[in-house]
Amino acid sequence: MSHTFTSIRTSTSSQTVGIGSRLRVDGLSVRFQISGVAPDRATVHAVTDARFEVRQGECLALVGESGCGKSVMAHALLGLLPANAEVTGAARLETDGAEPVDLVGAPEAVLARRVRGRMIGLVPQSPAAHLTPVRTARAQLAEALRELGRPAGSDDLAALARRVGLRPADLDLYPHQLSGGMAQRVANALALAGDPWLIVADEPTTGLDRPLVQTIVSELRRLTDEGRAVLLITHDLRAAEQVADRVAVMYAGRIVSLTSAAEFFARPRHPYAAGLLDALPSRRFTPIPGHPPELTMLPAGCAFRPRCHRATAACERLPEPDEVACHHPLEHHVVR
Amino acid sequence: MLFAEGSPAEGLRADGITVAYDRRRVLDGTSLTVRPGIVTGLAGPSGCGKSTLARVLAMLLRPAAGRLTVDGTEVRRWRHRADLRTRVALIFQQPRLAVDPRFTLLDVIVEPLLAAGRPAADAIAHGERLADEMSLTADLLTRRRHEVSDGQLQRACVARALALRPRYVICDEMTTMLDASTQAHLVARLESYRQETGAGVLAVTHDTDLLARWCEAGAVHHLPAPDGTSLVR
Amino acid sequence: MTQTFDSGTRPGGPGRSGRSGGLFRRDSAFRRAPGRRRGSPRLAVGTLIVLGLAVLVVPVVARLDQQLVDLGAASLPPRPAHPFGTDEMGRDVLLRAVYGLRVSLLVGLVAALVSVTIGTLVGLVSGALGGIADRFIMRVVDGVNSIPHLLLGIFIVAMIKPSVGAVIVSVALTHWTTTARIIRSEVLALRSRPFIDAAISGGSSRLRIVRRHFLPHLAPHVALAAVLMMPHAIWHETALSFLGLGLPPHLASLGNMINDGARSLLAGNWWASIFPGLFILLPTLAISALTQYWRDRTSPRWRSELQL
Amino acid sequence: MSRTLARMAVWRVAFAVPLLFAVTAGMFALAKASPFDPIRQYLGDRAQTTSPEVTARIRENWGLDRPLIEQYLDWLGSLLRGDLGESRSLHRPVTDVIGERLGWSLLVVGGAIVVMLIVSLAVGLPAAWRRDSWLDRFITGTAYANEAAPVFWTGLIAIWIFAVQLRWLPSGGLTDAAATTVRPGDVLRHMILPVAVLAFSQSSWLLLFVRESLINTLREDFVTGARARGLRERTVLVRHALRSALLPFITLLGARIPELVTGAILVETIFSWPGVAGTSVQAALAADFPLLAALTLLATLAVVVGNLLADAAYVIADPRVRVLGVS
Repeated sequence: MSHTFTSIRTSTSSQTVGIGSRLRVDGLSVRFQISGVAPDRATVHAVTDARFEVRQGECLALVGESGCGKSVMAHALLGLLPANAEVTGAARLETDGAEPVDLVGAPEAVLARRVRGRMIGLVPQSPAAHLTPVRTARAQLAEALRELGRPAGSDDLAALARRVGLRPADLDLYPHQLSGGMAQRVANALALAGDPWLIVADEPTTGLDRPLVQTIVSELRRLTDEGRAVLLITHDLRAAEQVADRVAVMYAGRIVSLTSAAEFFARPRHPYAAGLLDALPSRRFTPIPGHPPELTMLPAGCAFRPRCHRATAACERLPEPDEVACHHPLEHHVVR
Repeated sequence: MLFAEGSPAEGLRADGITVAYDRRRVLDGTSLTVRPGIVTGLAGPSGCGKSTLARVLAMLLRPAAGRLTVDGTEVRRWRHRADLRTRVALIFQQPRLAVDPRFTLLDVIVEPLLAAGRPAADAIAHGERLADEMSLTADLLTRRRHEVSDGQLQRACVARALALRPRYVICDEMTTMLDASTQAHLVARLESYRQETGAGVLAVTHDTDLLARWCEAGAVHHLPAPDGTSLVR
Repeated sequence: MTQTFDSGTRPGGPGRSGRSGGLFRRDSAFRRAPGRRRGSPRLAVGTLIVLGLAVLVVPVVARLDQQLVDLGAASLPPRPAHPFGTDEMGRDVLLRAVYGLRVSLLVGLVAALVSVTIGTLVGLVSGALGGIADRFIMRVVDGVNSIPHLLLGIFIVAMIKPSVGAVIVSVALTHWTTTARIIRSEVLALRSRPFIDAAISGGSSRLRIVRRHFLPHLAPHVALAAVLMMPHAIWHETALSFLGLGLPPHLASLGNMINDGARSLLAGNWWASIFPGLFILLPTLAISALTQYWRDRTSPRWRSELQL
Repeated sequence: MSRTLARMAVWRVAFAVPLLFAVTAGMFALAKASPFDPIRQYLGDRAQTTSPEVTARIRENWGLDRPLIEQYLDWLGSLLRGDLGESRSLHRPVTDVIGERLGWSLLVVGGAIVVMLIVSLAVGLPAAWRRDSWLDRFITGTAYANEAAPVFWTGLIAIWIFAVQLRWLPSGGLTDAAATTVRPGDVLRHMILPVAVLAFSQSSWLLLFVRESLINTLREDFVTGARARGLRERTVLVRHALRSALLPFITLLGARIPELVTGAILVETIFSWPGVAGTSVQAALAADFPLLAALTLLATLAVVVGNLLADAAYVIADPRVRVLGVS
């Protein structure tokens, strides 16, 4: 019986009735200790007090300027951070009928045997670099399927290849022979090998041509419609617009706005979110003045204060973390 | 035109340019003109030779065949010996590779001025003005490459490119690695330079929205995919 | 954006939740600290200073008569009068070892400088010219490299009468290839960097580019090559002397001393061979420790590309 | 892939021929420039007594009075015909001298290579795996110390400990002094120390390389990629990290052959092992040009062949290089 990819919604493992599995991140913080620099600049506050949720059948886009700490989130969830990272807070995978798995405290063995590939599939940035250069795509795909306890016969591999838009013969190529698009598809196949219910896509569209971005975006949309949960981490707002159900905006390591996609793209209420959209060439194309702060020297209160034209004394205090973390959100900002 | 010396600006013309890297022909008889005073676009999938053409236009790469003329003068000598090379400025895609790791940001901006024989004090003052126009704060100017972000580094590279008031500025995927806000800022700065000096700008990118918003209507050239197969491959 | 931070961690990295460092602590290799700075160079610097002083001061204080033979005091084990004992000819091992070290350091220094100069010139020319010339020069370098160094050294010394000069020539002529290869690859790597194109486009002349970009980048590599070549040159000088092809036998050289000591070793008196060997080991170890520490500090500092 | 290998082999051979010519020409020129007069050296102490005419006649029938180029071509011609000439110090054909000694050298060097490989892998990998643990610091420390110690010194220490103090092993030679025939068991006992010392002196450099290579590979993106796919830690280490970490190991073995020959010369001298490498020292001491020239050529050939084999193995193992071929 070749491995057929039935949509998760209809497969028995998840009850269509219940809320299904979900990832709940609650107060997650990641700090890096670096040496060889002045003590006051020795701690990088990459992620501070992140709070969000991703449910099956939903796509949450985590957007922000590069350098705001969003890519660290992907590695933190899968426990792939180097040893000089300190992770605090909680990130729980909650599936019906099984006790939740807390990703932050989980030892390496649990992550390797129960979470990675089985519950969470990672679509990495620059996919060709994440494939072992001396082994063919077929060997790595077959190995992944076997380790995840799935049938790894040649027709299973062929089915998985066709599923992500690759010809079975392409699997016999080595990573350095794959074009940008093909490497992306192999990465998708590997992420789907264990049929995980949560897909984390880390900057899947960076550096790719427009038509290729289109295929990736529609693939992510299909994964969500199939009933998987998708966490899309990107700074490409146009791609996010076509696939996200909800949008979380990250600035200087904090989530400053978490709203529905419709509201984010049509009526952004956080000044920074509005600024991001205004900067797009397809919109006002006006830059946000100033620079993002250094993650080693974060200002007190709202980090966006130095660049915000609506800043008031109130902004000295950190705004309450709710839908829009701002003391004076915009009410009717129309984005042309 | 506000340029002090040289003939009137008639454009940076490349005719029938052919470049081959060990048996693989990257450019085959390509022609392109960067007209002064407007923004010309150059688009095409990765691997179609956009960057190679940009380096030929900047007189950094001698083509196997074809002609390049700068405001009517044909370019005969290339790289170090090309005497018109300061008239065309090239901004690279990866700022981190386009900056010497030992240079501070100020060194980067001031280097072309010093190379042109400008006295140090005068060059530094001019450099600081250029940095200020790119909203690079003073504390950033003393930092080296690994202590600043890509965005701040690219601002220094743009300041360096504009230091000698070039007539043509080629932006080779200048903002592909950067986020929307930095991109908007760099493009705004280049637009004010163009309006102020009437220089010609060539925007090389595969971002269709950026081309549509930044380039002159109808002035966008498309290079074919390298092996002519469908783009999606 | 890749905000690059220099990030070697402090020893014991705070990330660890206080687990004790058991013999084979079940801790995945992936979670280990990403590389730590080595200890401080005080010990290595101290060793070199002590040896340097000894080499400079002792010959002035205690004149050594190379020809003196005192069979009465032959092969005495280490004692207060002779900390390193005496050899089979009754000569004090410590005093001769210091003289031997002086010769070895001299030969090592000169041979290193000569070979590094030749190597740098060949590397610069090969890297700068590129193309066919580069490939030809590299073939020659591979050619010289495929002759085992010591054998070539032996051949050169055999053909010209063994002397300090012969040893220097043989060591220098066999060791320039490694430096040539390093300098050439650095030059080629540098030439292809976009910031060289940017300098050209910015109007810099070829000379200015060499002065502003190439020299500051190559200088540390040349210095490192010279420093690394010193112990290697000492090693070869002592090997040639040990084989009887280095310095003339009567001259105090670490290689000769170890060779002479070897005969009496079988009779159990080890000091005549072992102690001179230490005088080869210590400077070499100190130099390699220093270069290791220096390379940690100056090479593009260990950088954790935090994918923020 | 076989096309790449063939192309590389042809390229290497084509390169080896001019190299060997250059080496022979260089050696010949150096020999001619040498102050040693072969005639006087041949006559030894009889030189003072023989009349000038006799030495002139010897010089003539040795053909030493003919122009240099002619002598060189003559010597080269005989070389190509396999006639390596007569060893001046041993007064026997060079081919015999080498023939009877080459086997013993190959035995020691071969043994050393095997031991060197096993030791550097068995010790280098755990040092990288438990990086910065006390085990790693101990291994790296000894490796750096051993790297700094000259091999003849470590050899003498080995003799002093194992032969003189503990008397477990003979201190040198091929067989016991009294033995008349060459019994394998006896040779084996005599071989242990030379092989151990040679292997130990070479393995420290290799061990540090293996450790460094694995540490860098563990930081690569594809290792993170493999872990992210849910593979077990052991699978990631063996089938992903190790496979690409040990690749350059193959080429470097080829690059270490000159050091191996250097080590062999010293080890055979200390342990008075009747190998061909040790003989080069006697040939040098006696300024015996034919024997020394032949030995140098032999060593150079060994290195060229070694590099060819190493690069061929690399092309087979590394798919990235398979298409481009090693320059």
